[in-house]
Amino acid sequence: MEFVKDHDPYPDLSVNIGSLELQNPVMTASGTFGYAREFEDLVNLHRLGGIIVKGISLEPRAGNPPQRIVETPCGMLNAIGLQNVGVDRFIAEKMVYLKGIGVPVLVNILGDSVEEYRQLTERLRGVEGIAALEVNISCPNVKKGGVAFGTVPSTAAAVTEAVKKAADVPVMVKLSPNVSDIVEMAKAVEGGGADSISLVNTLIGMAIDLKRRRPVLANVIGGLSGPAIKPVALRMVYQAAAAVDIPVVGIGGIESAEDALEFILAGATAVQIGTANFINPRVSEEVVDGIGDYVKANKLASIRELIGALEV
Amino acid sequence: MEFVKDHDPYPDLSVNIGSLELQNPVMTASGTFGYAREFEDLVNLHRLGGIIVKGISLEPRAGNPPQRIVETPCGMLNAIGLQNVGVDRFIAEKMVYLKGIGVPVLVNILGDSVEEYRQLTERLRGVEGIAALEVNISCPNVKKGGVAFGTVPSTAAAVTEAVKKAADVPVMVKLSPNVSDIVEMAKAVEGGGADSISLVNTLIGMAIDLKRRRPVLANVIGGLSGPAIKPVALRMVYQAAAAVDIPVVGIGGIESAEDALEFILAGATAVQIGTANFINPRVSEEVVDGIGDYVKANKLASIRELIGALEV
Amino acid sequence: MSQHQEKARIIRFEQLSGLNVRITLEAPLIAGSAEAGQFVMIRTGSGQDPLLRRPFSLHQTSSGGQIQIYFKNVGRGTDIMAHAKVGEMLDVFGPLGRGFSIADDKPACLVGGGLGIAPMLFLAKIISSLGRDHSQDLIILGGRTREDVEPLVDDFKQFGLALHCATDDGTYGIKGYVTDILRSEQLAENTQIYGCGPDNMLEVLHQFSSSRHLSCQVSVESVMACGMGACLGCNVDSSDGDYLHVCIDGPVFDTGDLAWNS
Amino acid sequence: MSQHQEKARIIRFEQLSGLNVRITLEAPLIAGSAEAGQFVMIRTGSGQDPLLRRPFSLHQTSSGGQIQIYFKNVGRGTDIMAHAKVGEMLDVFGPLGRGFSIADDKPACLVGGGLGIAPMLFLAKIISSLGRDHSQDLIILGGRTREDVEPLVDDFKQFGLALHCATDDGTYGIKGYVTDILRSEQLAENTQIYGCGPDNMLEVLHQFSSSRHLSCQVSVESVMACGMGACLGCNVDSSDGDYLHVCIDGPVFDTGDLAWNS
Ligand SMILES: Cc1cc2nc3c(=O)[nH]c(=O)nc-3n(C[C@H](O)[C@H](O)[C@H](O)COP(=O)(O)OP(=O)(O)OC[C@H]3O[C@@H](n4cnc5c(N)ncnc54)[C@H](O)[C@@H]3O)c2cc1C
Ligand SMILES: Cc1cc2nc3c(=O)[nH]c(=O)nc-3n(C[C@H](O)[C@H](O)[C@H](O)COP(=O)(O)OP(=O)(O)OC[C@H]3O[C@@H](n4cnc5c(N)ncnc54)[C@H](O)[C@@H]3O)c2cc1C
Ligand SMILES: Cc1cc2nc3c(=O)[nH]c(=O)nc-3n(C[C@H](O)[C@H](O)[C@H](O)COP(=O)(O)O)c2cc1C
Ligand SMILES: Cc1cc2nc3c(=O)[nH]c(=O)nc-3n(C[C@H](O)[C@H](O)[C@H](O)COP(=O)(O)O)c2cc1C
Ligand code: FES
Ligand code: FES
Repeated sequence: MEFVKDHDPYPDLSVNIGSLELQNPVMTASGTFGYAREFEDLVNLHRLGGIIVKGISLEPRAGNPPQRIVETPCGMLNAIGLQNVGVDRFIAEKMVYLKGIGVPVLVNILGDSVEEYRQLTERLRGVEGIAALEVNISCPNVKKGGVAFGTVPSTAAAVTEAVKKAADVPVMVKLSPNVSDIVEMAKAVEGGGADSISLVNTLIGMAIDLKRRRPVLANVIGGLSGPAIKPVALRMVYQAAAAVDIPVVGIGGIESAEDALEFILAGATAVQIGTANFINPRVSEEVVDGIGDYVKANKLASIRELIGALEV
Repeated sequence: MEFVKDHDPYPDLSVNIGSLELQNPVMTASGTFGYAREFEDLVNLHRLGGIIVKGISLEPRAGNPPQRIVETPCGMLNAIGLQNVGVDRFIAEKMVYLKGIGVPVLVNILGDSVEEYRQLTERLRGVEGIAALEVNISCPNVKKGGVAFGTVPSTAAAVTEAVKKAADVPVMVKLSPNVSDIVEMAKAVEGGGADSISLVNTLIGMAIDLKRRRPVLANVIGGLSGPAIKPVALRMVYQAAAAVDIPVVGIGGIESAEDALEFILAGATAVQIGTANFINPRVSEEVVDGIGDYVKANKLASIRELIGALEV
Repeated sequence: MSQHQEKARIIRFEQLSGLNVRITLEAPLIAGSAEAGQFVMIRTGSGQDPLLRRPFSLHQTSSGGQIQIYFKNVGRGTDIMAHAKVGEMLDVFGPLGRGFSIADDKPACLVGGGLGIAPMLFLAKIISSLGRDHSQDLIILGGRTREDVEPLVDDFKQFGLALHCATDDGTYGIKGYVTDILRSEQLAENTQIYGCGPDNMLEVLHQFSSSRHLSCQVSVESVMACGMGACLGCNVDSSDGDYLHVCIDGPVFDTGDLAWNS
Repeated sequence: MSQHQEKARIIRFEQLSGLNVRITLEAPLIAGSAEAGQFVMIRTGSGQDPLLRRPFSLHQTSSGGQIQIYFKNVGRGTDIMAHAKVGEMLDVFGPLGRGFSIADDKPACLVGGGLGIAPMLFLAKIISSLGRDHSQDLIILGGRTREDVEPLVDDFKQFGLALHCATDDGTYGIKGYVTDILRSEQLAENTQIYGCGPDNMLEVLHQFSSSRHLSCQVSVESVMACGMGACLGCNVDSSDGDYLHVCIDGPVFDTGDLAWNS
């Protein structure tokens, strides 16, 4: 393997998510890679397929009180509460560095109403260095009593439409796994004009501190991520990819090149790595290497041959 | 602790699930404890709170082809395909042993149509030794194109009503976690007349064999169980218990007395242990002991003090 | 068929080759009730991942209350076990399943390939202790290379039965497959064949034995969760189009009862 | 502040008491750039459970490229580490966070309680090497019982600073709390207090120092996922009603910057 690795031409790992071109299918997931700079000592950032930054809202958000995270079997729950600096400071303070990395930067956006999503998108129009928007619809819809946008097809479609109309870059909509029918949701956002879909966001879970007889998280419930959710994520990616014509990006418990390749077989054009960044800060680059090795070892002309190539 | 354990009167662990009285809140989950006899060498079956047998259908079912199970991070996927001997052989061959154990036996039932559930319930009427029915609604509704009964509130309610009308024992309805809104489902089956609710059944997941580029399971998708799903199960039990007036039974990733107590704090009147039976066949009895120790160590008058006692 | 769950102390650890390990455990209840061809389910670690127990054939049992397993480090669970140390405890559950049904007065031909050698040692001991003429009995062991076979040969020799070996690369015994030896031997007409090994070897055994109208029992594998008939996860296709469950109907089956459709 | 991810070999393993362990690791990049009060994130096992790294203060670093951590076996992760063996590798990531900011010319009072003693050794070395008079410097160590304190005393003595010890049960040093010693000492007016230990001890330190208008820096804990500012999971309440993040804004804070509302 070493011999092949050293002397062969670099394998073709490039993929297109609609009009968004990535040099390889490995991105870092929102909320798990900070604003990328945190990782500059450890990862050759320019080798990644794309970077998705922490979710941004119109106004700064302080997030939830502590305790915000707790480990669970092969996973973790987080209730960060969407803490972020707000779109203005994001543009002023973070984009300068991000646009210099040289890989597509996707800005993850969130809001409490369709109107907020729209305004946020407007605010990000024309900002240099933004390759695409990723719309987080796993947020409570305050107008509809706090039911998440991402669990009701019509509101998910409405958010998508509003963002798409206002955006000057491709729009990726990030689906919630907390739904009865992921296919229905995928079709709804496709219908709303999404250029691509990413999934999954976290599963809603809870942990209890038996000694104190209280929830561990101040927010009571939180989002489950990590290897524990991989089987659910893989199933949903497989179902969604079969149901829509737009590209699908797989997320959920990816820790290795093998995991990433499984999502690609299931129909994902690209993947995002989340929780694994905490455990192995170098993981994203290692997954790029691993996918490259696989493409060479299996003599594929391109990683694209593998997308949806699962034999069922 | 040993001293207390040896000499104190046995703690009051009894709970009532509606009219169903259990000597303690620990039951074994359907499909994970065979027909109980498999465990007689290892567990003092008469010490359990209740035994729930493998799901029974009107006609025998062969189940899915191999491979049916695969391990996942802190969990497993199964696609047994509801293999069972059918209700007639179940009554003739299995009930004789089961009714002699001396603890409540709950019969888990499943069907492809409301009518099938009804017929099955009729068939089980008057059969000696059945303490209650547990209705598995995570089954495909063949009349509605295979969408599971358990993901549509109206069909879940319809199954509940049909079973309740035909049954001569209490009816527990077992909810699927693969829904957008567990509260809506819980209320729907409460409205349909359920005497109690148990949750969760398995989360739908998938595993891929990268070498063969095929799904690991012949059935492609399967049900995720084990510690990995515990945070999701705990959250759903907490939400459902807060929303309905009938008793709730907690299921999902329970491996220890601590796990069981967390579900009880979250609002469960009793719990069911599933996958853990495979890993430690003695686990159900050990959980009974552990809950007893906890009740004594914390000087509770009864385990019932703890039901829903979570401070939020 | 009573089953036992024991915390078994590791009293001997043998690294028989690069990846193959033999562990001797103190498990008196299991040792006392086991039959050749039965298996145990072992919890490889103490945590929740890997979650499930792993099945291993009983390689040997001793009247002193010991059991042996012989396994290959192929993945997460066996890797943990391959790093166990003498004195540590393993949670072992068994004996499980239906073992070989010994055809008392038929000449026996034992065929073990690769890790399929594991249950054959237990069986060889039982066969050799039958009070009958052993001149027609035969043991055939095979593997990919020398280290898969040689470390076990002395243990088999002690029973005094005829022993032949084969390796794929010819580094030990003849170069070829166990089934090549089988074909070259003059087997008595009523020979009972007992086999364990990779699927393709078992299939050749089945074809060979059915073409000669010999009875053949083989121990097969499947993924297992419970090992005791509770999960129904371990099914294999039977010859009559139905399913059999390896953990309770097997792991040893007459080859005629199984579907061979690879 | 550059960070490094190193596979660090365990070169020494010291069981300092029943549950307290000190491990010396070869981690030259981390050792070369660490400051007192900083911490490392360690992967306790190789599998997916426990999933997250665990944070540990740097107890000592050597010019020879070694780092030490001193920890207590309190749960799943530390239990795995407490069973590590010399020669094994640990995946270590650091140095992380903001350490103590050394007030060069103020008399220093170091207070370590329980496992909070860990970062104080590193700090004591730095303080003792400052080219100034050390007669007013003071180290106070405390713990529940003898074995929490005594095994570490010699290491602290080497720096020649005044050293006082307290244990809850009086089995070593005075019977009482570190804060009892603190109150009984005549501290110079401009003394800089540095503390690490259980929350209630830190709160008393804060009250003591603010009542005397002394500056006090403490190292605090919180649950962490990333240790590097990426997850935003490690927040604590700040005195101005906002949040601070232990891994990047701390773990060392001026006590005045934190909310003490227990
Ligand atoms: C009845 C029976 C007896 C067996 N006896 C022996 C024996 O004596 N010696 C021996 O070395 N092996 C034996 N095996 C196989 C052994 O169980 C597997 O090698 C072991 O489970 C692999 O575990 P792992 O965690 O190391 O591998 P994993 O990391 O789980 O997987 C590695 C590979 O092993 C396969 N595998 C995983 N789990 C099982 C399973 N439960 N059953 C079969 N294959 C599996 C996987 O498909 C994969 O290809 C036996 C299997 C059965 C069913
Ligand atoms: C900056 C920092 C420096 C630390 N330095 C040291 C040190 O030098 N020596 C030492 O012994 N300990 C130190 N700790 C605490 C140490 O990280 C925890 O003891 C360890 O994470 C427990 O892991 P576990 O898997 O053994 O426990 P678990 O089984 O995870 O939990 C056992 C107990 O430890 C608590 N705990 C779990 N994870 C953390 C965490 N990430 N941070 C704090 N508490 C936790 C839990 O709430 C629980 O009460 C430090 C913590 C921080 C934040
Ligand atoms: C600490 C943390 C913070 C997260 N923040 C966001 C966020 O701001 N926006 C978003 O869309 N997803 C967020 N996520 C979800 C991840 O992007 C990802 O969808 C999820 O964690 C599943 O992937 P994983 O299992 O690889 O972590 C967050 C996840 C974690 C663990
Ligand atoms: C192998 C297997 C078979 C199962 N069969 C059934 C079944 O027949 N009917 C049913 O309602 N649930 C069935 N279940 C679901 C369990 O009863 C339980 O709801 C689920 O496994 C979650 O609990 P656990 O995490 O403790 O296993 C099965 C689960 C497993 C693992
Ligand atoms: S392994 Fe569970 S039934 Fe065979
Ligand atoms: S631990 Fe992740 S931001 Fe502090």
